[in-house]
Amino acid sequence: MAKRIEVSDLNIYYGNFLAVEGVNVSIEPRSITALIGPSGCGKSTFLRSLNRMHEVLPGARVEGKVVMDGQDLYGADVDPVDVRRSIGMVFQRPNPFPTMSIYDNVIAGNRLNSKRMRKAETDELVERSLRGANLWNEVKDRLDRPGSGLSGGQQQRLCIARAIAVEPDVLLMDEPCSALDPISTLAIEDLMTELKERFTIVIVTHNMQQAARVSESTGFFNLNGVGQPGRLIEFNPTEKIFSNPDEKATEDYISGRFG
Amino acid sequence: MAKRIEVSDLNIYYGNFLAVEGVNVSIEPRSITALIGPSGCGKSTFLRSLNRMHEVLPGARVEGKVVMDGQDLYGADVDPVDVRRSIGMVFQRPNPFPTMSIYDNVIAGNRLNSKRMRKAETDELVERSLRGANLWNEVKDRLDRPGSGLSGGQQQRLCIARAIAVEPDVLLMDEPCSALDPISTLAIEDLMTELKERFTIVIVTHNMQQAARVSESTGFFNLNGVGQPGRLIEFNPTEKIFSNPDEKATEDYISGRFG
Amino acid sequence: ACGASNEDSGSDSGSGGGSDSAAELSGSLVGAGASSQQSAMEAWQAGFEGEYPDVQFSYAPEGSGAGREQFINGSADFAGSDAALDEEELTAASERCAGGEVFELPNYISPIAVAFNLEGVDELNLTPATIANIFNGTITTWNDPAIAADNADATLPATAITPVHRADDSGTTENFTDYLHQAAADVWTAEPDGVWPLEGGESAQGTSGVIEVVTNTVGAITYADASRAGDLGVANVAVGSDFVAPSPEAAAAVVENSPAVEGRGEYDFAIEVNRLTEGTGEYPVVLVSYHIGCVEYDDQEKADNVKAFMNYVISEDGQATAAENAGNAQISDTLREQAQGAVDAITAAG
Amino acid sequence: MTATKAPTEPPAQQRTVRRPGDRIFSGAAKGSGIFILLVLAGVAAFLISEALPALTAPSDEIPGGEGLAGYVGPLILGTLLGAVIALIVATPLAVAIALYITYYAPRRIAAPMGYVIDLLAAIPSVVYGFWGLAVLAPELVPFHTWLADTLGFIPFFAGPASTSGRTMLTVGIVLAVMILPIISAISREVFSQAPALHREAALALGATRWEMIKMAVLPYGKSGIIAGAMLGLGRALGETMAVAIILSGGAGATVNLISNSNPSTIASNIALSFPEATGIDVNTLIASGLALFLITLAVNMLARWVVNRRADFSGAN
Amino acid sequence: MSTETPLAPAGAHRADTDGPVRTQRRLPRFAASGLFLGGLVVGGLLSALTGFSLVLAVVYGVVLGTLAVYLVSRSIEGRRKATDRLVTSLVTTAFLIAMVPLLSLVYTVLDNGLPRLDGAFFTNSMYRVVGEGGGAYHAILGTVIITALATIISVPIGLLTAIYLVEYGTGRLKKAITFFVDVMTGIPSIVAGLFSFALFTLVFGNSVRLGVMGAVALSVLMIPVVVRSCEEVLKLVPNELREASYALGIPKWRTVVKVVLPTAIAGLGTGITLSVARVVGETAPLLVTVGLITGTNLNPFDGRMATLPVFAYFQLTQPGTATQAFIDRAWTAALVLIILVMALNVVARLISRFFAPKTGR
Ligand SMILES: Nc1ncnc2c1ncn2[C@@H]1O[C@H](COP(=O)(O)OP(=O)(O)OP(=O)(O)O)[C@@H](O)[C@H]1O
Ligand SMILES: Nc1ncnc2c1ncn2[C@@H]1O[C@H](COP(=O)(O)OP(=O)(O)OP(=O)(O)O)[C@@H](O)[C@H]1O
Ligand SMILES: [Mg+2]
Ligand SMILES: [Mg+2]
Ligand SMILES: O=P([O-])([O-])[O-]
Repeated sequence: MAKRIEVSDLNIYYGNFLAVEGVNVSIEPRSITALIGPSGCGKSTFLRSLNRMHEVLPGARVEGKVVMDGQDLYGADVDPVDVRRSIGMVFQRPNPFPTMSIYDNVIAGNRLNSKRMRKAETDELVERSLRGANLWNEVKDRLDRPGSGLSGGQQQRLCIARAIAVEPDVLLMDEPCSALDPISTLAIEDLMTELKERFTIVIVTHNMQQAARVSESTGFFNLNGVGQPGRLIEFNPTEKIFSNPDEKATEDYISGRFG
Repeated sequence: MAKRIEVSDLNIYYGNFLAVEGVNVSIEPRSITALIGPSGCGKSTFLRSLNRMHEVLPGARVEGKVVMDGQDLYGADVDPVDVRRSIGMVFQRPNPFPTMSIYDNVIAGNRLNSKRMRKAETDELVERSLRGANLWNEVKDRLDRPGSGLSGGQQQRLCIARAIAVEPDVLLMDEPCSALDPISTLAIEDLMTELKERFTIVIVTHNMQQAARVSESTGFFNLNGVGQPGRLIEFNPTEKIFSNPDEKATEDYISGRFG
Repeated sequence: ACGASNEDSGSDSGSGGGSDSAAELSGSLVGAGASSQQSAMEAWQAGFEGEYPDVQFSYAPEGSGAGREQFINGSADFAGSDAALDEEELTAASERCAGGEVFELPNYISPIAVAFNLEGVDELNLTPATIANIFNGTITTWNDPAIAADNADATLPATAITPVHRADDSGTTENFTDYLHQAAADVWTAEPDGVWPLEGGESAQGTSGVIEVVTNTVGAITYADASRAGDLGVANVAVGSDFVAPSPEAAAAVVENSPAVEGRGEYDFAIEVNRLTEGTGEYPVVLVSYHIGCVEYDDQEKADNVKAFMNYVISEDGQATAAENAGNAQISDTLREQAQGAVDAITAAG
Repeated sequence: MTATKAPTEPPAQQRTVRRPGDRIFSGAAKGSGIFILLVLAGVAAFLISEALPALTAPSDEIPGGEGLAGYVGPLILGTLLGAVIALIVATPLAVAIALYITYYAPRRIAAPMGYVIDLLAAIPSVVYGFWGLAVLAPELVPFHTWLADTLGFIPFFAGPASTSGRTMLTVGIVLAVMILPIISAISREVFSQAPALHREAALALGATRWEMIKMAVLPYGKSGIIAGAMLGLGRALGETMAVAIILSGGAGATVNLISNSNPSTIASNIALSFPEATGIDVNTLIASGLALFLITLAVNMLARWVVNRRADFSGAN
Repeated sequence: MSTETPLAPAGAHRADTDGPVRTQRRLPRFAASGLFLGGLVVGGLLSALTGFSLVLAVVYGVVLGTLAVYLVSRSIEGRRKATDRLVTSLVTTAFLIAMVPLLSLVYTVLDNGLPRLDGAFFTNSMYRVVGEGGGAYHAILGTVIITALATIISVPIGLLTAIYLVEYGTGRLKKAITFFVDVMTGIPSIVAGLFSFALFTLVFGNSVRLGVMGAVALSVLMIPVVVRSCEEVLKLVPNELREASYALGIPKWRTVVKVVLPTAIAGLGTGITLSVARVVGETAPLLVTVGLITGTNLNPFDGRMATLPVFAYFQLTQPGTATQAFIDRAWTAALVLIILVMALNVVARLISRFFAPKTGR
């Protein structure tokens, strides 16, 4: 049930500070969209506005429209809780619940929706999600231990397992691999490629190879200077962005090509 | 004042858990040494043992020797504080002091050791360090604002500025760029190349391109399985590691080349 | 410079009322004991400080027992106490007074009122037996025949009676239970005690506590210093064939006609209140509070200060001020003469 | 793998060189800790030595004439009753208040609200006493009557209902109000520190506000809540003046919370009886203080056990 | 999941529907408050049937209102949303319930305390005052001095102990201190007073009554509160910051003093304020150690002193015939006590705002 997301004229504020300005973009279903750009240009901010996580911060608000399959996510009758349930998120810093075991962390989201799940069902779900996040072998013997006892990379994979366990329509990932080793990164990238058959995936990454490797479309954010709002400079198929971008700024950024 | 570090038969424990076993390595002065390896193999643990940050954790201890220019850092008469003062460190997660302004963060190492400095001197030091970390232009107008108001990437660069401000002999960096955008990463890499003229630098990275780009020597850590100690599998000139490694495991790891 | 604004002016005007000897007295004077005489003590203290501004006077109303104990162990120069010293204490006190004598002056006399909260009823006539039966829970409603019998005029409601007693150890309780024990011996068998002897029932702390509770609870009744009964109804107590209202005069009268305790020292005027009096105008539910001190002190300064204070307390002026502030009974001339003898005898050793 | 080596190898910390500043500072810190233990030992020694005569005295010399157990027993019951009511009433309220202030109230009024609640802690216990006596107790009389009428079959509410409202129940409620700010201030502090990382993790999974709190705030704040509750309980167990003023005490052991005959509490009984007490009475009172001390000890052991049981899963690090 | 289903029409969903963001039925914006009000009104009517009483009306009203919101939300919005609304309603109600005694107390104290809140109250003592007039100058200063002394004793010991527990403590000693500090919170105030009294009696003999005795008694009560609240706060300082500091070659003690304490300063301020508030109104221990005098004594090492709580207590419990004047003074003293703590709070807040970690995010 992947979904198309249409963003029009989106301005994103922190209080009175306009952090991101005038974004218009259409994110294709069943694809991976990568967002790249220098630090502070508003990639995370934009990403968080897609599942209304932005408004969790005091004073934060948006103007404009984010339409998913015809429905305005910021419509008056839309509950942000429902939005987030169908648009999952993985954060830059791993954040497993420290008070829950690894097992409980994975099914935390599912527990919310359906009170009762059979043990066999959850066991299966936990294994499937942890395998998907390439973590199963490392933790299968200590599912009842706290998730906070894992290393950074392991924790991040646990978070990914947790996010995919609720089977959202869209998965937002904010530099999910920045704390991962190559093997885990590879596994996650494979997983993304697999998941995009069914889900819409948006990923923020600093790693241009990663963007080039996994994504169908790439958006390049930039900002003119400190205190200025970030803007979506270019949004194009990944191939085009990396071979023949429309914008000079994109080319400049890409051509300092490295890792 | 770069220093050579000789590590012999180093075992590193968390309580009774042997995390890293039998490391023997010689780190050259005035060079960049990169440590790579899968997640959980003990790179961070090893790095932290080099400036005795490891023993800050309760129950953590080491066996073996770490000798810097003839002096055993774990010798009975060595003060760990002095060790850390001459071997600086940048962490994986940016951690600026939240109570301090950007300015104060940069000179924290000097000021908290109650070194007296004239205003002009500190001003100069702050500017030099921030420029070194490629952050000067972004923050020069708000040096008195809290450091925690910066974006993740900016915060990390602030931490780098803070570490180099105390002018250590050796600089340990634990995935310092994993939260940085390419431009900042490039700046940091340039900076490292510049700093290695004077300092010894050891960097943990998941980014093999980065390792290949900046380092003279590379160490590959690996572990046989969960619960097993990590080991230094191979330590060689970077060129050799990336073209013709001695070990099969290294080659396997590298050849899944990406990242 | 740091003093309160009234204190500076206090020492200035203080000399106006004082005698010539005022300037000679200094040092401190520490009293402790009965809280019952606290209001009177305030008046005495103010008057005394007016005359002798250089004396550091304090009185800690921590309770009679505490007062006697502090006097005996030397932390207080004199005690205020709702009960005279017992034999054991007397021996200890005499030791404290360099083996010398002890004075006990009944300087504070106050009627204990049986006060109640009953709408439309301000006054009731109660016999000792009825009071005892109310407080031991035998009589539970206000329209009980035993009450009605003595109060033909009053319209008594069927309201339940809530007897309220003191929760703390108190001289008021001791005097009240002593009265019941003597005057209603066949109903009230418990020995007199500062702690309420019966289990259960409503209790409250301090005179103001019981008054507060009774004021807030319709149908409640308690015993308390008459000057504090305020708007509450107050019972007339049967004495002989009459019913006597609590008044300072009636209280002073009964004290004057009470016998002294046998076998005490020359200046020890401990009395045994005559609870069974049938004398007209005598109110036997009365609390007598003493001032206890040494006839001979170790230290001249102490002796002078105690002497000066006691002089003021028993003076007509002192008694009148106290009565105004505390509503107690003034001591009679007989008592004053008696006391004056003791006060004059106070000296320092050596 | 290290089992054989570990004993022979001295721990790294012992070899560590420490600079004078560190040694002085940590010495001072440790010294303070030890000093506290000494103070406590002093208090305990004082209690035990003063209680000893009462512990060894023949039972007919103890006030009441029924021995120490007969004297202290009802007091212990009263103390526990009042404190438990207070805790039961105050803890959920305090947690709710802390949640309201940290996560529900509009941001602009949240801070002043917290401040206003803190004010409750600033009111001296004498004032609570007189408020309880003059305002609350009369207000609660109908409630007492209602309880006696409708829930009279429960021993706690057996009645007859007090006509003045100065009951154990009222005392419990006043104590609850007194400890409310203590529990809520500490809960508030820990709730507001619940890491944004985890709160956002919950929200991103589609949690409602309450579910987010359940997942990321309450577990994190649990030890804080328990710490606050323990502080509150300590205060409730030891509260003296307010109870002394409000409670119509002095009765024997009864769990009836709403009649006008209530067991007294240990602390208030000491305050009421101490000034007039002499000789063995004093020792008896101090023995009751010792009992209170032991109760606190037991309560804390219990709390510690509860907190430690899941220490692995605590929010710290 | 592999087929794209069109959006479910409004209201047609089931609670367990998988799928896109459901345009599920939501209660209109003010419906919840409306329902709640409705419940209140019905509750009021209901209580009117059984003989109107305000308390009953509110109780019925709140219960009915909450129920109404929950049930309607449950049937329209589903279980989870309904639970969320229920909790919101409960939390808000709990808060309002807690405001009732507070308002009542504040009203009572103001109503009774304002009449004497005049200049004389702050400039006059009770020296030679009989009946009306007088003030609490001596008691205010006494309270300030004794509380300040207790704070000076308690805060360094308490804070250092908290630091020991969080930064240095290991093994048995740490466990013992944590445990016994908890035990210490349970020392009844009167016992603390008696302890201090016994201690000083041991040293100075019988007759001694000093301000500092009260300060020691208050310290016994205050230290554990300081330790506990500071410990909780220090534990919340992230380890990352300590590590950052160590890595700069900063000795541990400087790390604690310059990094950990400033980061926690706001919480420490709150904790210490709380502990001061905890003892400033204590009556029983001061009663047995400091006593009460009518004049001004500013020297805590010499003789009895007046303090506000004891002053208020005696004014209330031992009034003379001019009862009202005594009661007025008592309530005013209580009011002043509260004002004192409020002022303290404000100062603590200003300090913590000034030093608190500045978080831009
Ligand atoms: N909570 C916040 N309050 C105010 N401003 C914020 C907040 N978070 C981010 N900003 C500002 O918004 C802008 C965009 O920040 P954002 O974190 O979205 O950048 P980014 O592209 O994700 O950077 P990075 O690559 O470092 O993660 C920056 O100027 C940042 O300082
Ligand atoms: N504080 C700790 N206590 C106990 N074990 C730990 C601790 N920190 C790390 N470990 C364990 O030590 C091993 C090495 O961890 P380390 O963090 O050094 O790995 P790493 O190579 O840095 O991994 P990553 O790339 O994820 O950062 C892992 O098995 C980890 O679980
Ligand atoms: Mg970002
Ligand atoms: Mg690591
Ligand atoms: O004077 P009392 O002992 O009854 O308070």
